[in-house]
Amino acid sequence: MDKTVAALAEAVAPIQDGATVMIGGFGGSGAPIELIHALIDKGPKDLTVINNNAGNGHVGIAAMIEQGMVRKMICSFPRSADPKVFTDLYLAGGIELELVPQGTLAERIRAGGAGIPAFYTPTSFGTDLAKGKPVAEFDGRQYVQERWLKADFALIKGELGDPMGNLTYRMAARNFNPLMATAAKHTIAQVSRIVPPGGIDPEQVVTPGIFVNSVTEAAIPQQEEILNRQEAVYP
Amino acid sequence: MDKTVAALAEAVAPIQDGATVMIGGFGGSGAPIELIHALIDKGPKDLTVINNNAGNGHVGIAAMIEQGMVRKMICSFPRSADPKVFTDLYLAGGIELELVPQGTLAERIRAGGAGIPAFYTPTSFGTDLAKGKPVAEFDGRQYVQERWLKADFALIKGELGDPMGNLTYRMAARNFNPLMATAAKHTIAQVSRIVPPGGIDPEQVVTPGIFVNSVTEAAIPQQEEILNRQEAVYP
Amino acid sequence: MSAAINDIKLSNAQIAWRAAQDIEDGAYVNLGIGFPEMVAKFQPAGREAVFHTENGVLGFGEAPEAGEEDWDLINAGKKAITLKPGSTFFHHADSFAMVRGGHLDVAILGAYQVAQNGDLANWSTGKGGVPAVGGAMDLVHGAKRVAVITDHITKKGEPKLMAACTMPLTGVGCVTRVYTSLAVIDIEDGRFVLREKLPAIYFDDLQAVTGAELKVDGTVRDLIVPAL
Amino acid sequence: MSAAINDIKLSNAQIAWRAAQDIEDGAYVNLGIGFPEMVAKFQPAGREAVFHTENGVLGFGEAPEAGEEDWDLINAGKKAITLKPGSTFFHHADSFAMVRGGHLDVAILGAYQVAQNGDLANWSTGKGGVPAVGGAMDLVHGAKRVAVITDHITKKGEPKLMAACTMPLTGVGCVTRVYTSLAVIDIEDGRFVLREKLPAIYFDDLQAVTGAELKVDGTVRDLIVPAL
Repeated sequence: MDKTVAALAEAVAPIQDGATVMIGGFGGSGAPIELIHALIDKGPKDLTVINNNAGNGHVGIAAMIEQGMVRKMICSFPRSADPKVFTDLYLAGGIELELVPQGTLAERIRAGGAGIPAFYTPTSFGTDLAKGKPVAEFDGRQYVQERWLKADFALIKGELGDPMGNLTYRMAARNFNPLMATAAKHTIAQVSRIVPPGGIDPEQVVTPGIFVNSVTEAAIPQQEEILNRQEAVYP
Repeated sequence: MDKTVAALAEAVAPIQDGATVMIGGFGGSGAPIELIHALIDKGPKDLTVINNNAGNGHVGIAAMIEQGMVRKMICSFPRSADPKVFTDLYLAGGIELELVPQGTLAERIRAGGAGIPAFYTPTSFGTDLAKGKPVAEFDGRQYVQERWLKADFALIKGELGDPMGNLTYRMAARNFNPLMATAAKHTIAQVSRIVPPGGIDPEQVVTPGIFVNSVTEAAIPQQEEILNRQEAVYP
Repeated sequence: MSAAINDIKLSNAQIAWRAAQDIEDGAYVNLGIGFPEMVAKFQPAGREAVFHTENGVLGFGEAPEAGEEDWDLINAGKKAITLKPGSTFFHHADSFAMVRGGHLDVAILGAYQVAQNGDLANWSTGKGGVPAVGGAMDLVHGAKRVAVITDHITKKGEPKLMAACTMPLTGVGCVTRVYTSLAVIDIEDGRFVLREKLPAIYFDDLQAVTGAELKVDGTVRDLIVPAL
Repeated sequence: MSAAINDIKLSNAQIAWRAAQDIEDGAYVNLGIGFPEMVAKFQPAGREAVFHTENGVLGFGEAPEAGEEDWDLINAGKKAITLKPGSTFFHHADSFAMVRGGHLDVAILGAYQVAQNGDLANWSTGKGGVPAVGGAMDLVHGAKRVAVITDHITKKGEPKLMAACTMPLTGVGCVTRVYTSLAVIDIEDGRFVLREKLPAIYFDDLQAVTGAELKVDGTVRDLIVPAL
């Protein structure tokens, strides 16, 4: 079994117009910048993008939006230090937004990966974000029913990867990445280093390879935070 | 912060009659034999025990049952190489059984720890084990509603532990242990070795200390499988 | 006729061998406890499946030598296993996320009864005793392909392939292929469709020991397996 | 009167200091983005809380020196942090399992408005623009104790402690204590109960800038904080 793919372009090649794409990361931490930029090079349109945020500056997801690739964002916090690209387009009515509480977003993605079509959460009960959703009482407390969230593709960023697709993550860059890996039909990982099978201690694997379709090495990955401090623009 | 407790007896001291106790392990792998035997020494009665199985031979959970401590088992597979203690008592009407599919058992425990009071699963739909449970259709498929499972105490077995309560597990001994750690009001861990804070790489911690109340060292833990091959009996 | 069937029918090893031929290289596979575990031994040369055991291991290998067991490293049948390079450990909720979330390619299970609509009964005879279900009810609703391996008839000569199961169900409409001691049968649109049968058995005789109509849709191939 | 209040009221640092005094040694604490983050600086000597950030770190420490940032190691406000011995990483679902599952002892959040029944509004002014909620709606239904730190009144002098919130809610009946620039107020049985107030403000003046009745139940202590 060898899930490694030599080129970023090859890794993102299956992503077509209209796809729903989960993209890992919380702000810049764990954001698969190289995969996102490879996807911008390919240029599919009309995408639904699931991420905690809605981009920052003019790289990564912000650059995807700026290139007109994104029809809809599903996220919890579309504000950031410099969210101008999303903000301007949103206020102009050029992009849809589904706002989801952060823990509910994480749990919906986890449910998508785990075959749980719906679950109940106390989060958002009695708020505008629960409007139209079923509610139910359990043990005297009110809960909101939330549905699973799945995607056609997930773009994720790991630290180590092996040909089986096993992955580790670096510090808080873990965030949504392991969840999204489970919830997409096709999961594409970029890693800082590909090691041979057995090169990751079986107890230290965070994402087992069963959830991963392809692994590409991006040896010294870019950090969105640093790119934005350099006022980088992609492409 | 120091959650270490010197003696097994001290660790299990809070467990009183009538408590619901989750016990980690799948068969003997990951079974906290030393904690179970310390609990037998204390001898609380009328317990509800949650474990994948219902004991084997005359040690561990089987010994708890044999000592008349268990009112009810919640488990997926109360059969084993030598489940005579449970079997005899069950067939004599001396112990209750709530049978739960294994994946549903795991997910109910996870839900208990994660604040999810109910969820839907395809598992058991149309079977005797779904009788009396609400069903619902999502995307054209039928699902059964299952409730969270919580406990007063969890007895779990780790490999390394630190004074913050951070834990790792050894190989497949992980199984239900990390889930149960999250779903009990009071989680008691035995570990093979206590290391100082920082002695476990933050990325390799499987159970963060927030889920653990006390950690006791049982340096060379016993294996149920080996005890049973030796036809051991406790006490 | 039962006697004749017992003379020609496949052994469990041969049934397992036949099931193994349909497992693709790189497939993620869960094998039920007991007889289905034999399938792992018969992977065709050049193919390597990744085996999942619901107690939290992916990519395990064969049993260790006697005396070399590590009892922290077991499968769902509580038998000692070994690791292969690239194996991983995970907890039970993640393990059943793999199962329920549709990430396994194949699950192969034993059966008491299989119905023509894909219903499976394999966890309880319904006759009392201590009930035990394990992961079977999860597995039948998780894997992309749920296959059954089984003797075609019971020891008493009664059909195990039924119009409708009479024993308590494990899952509804979940089985897609049955490998029996006499035949390979797909379940399509609520019907048994015969794909392969032993050359030594006539269709009518096979039908006679099957509890529901065997549909034929295209060629029925000979079921040929090595001596095992 | 507003002018006088601005002369005597506590600074944000002083409000954060007061909130910090109620955090027990070893407590697991989540601090909201921005102003609430200041609470971490004012832990009493001899007490050490364990701080949780919802993006997946438990037990983090102070900000690194400028130039020493590792941008894989950030908090929910996307600021660089450092690790303390015994810290751990986990993914977002596990992180919010900690939150939603009731494992945090305290969450301290900012507020636009708090109602006497414990309702909180802190995520949207309801006036358009880009809405953003983050983890606030999860935090208010998770921690064992949900406290708010806030100016007692808005910049325009309007009450932030209300009979009922007029802005979109973050959570229903979730807040149990409010630390303001003038007072410490508990929420009990749908009422504001005054626990502490600045010695320099009369009860009636405090009531005048509070949007619902302040109940007194036992001693109202002086709210005394150090110069910060």
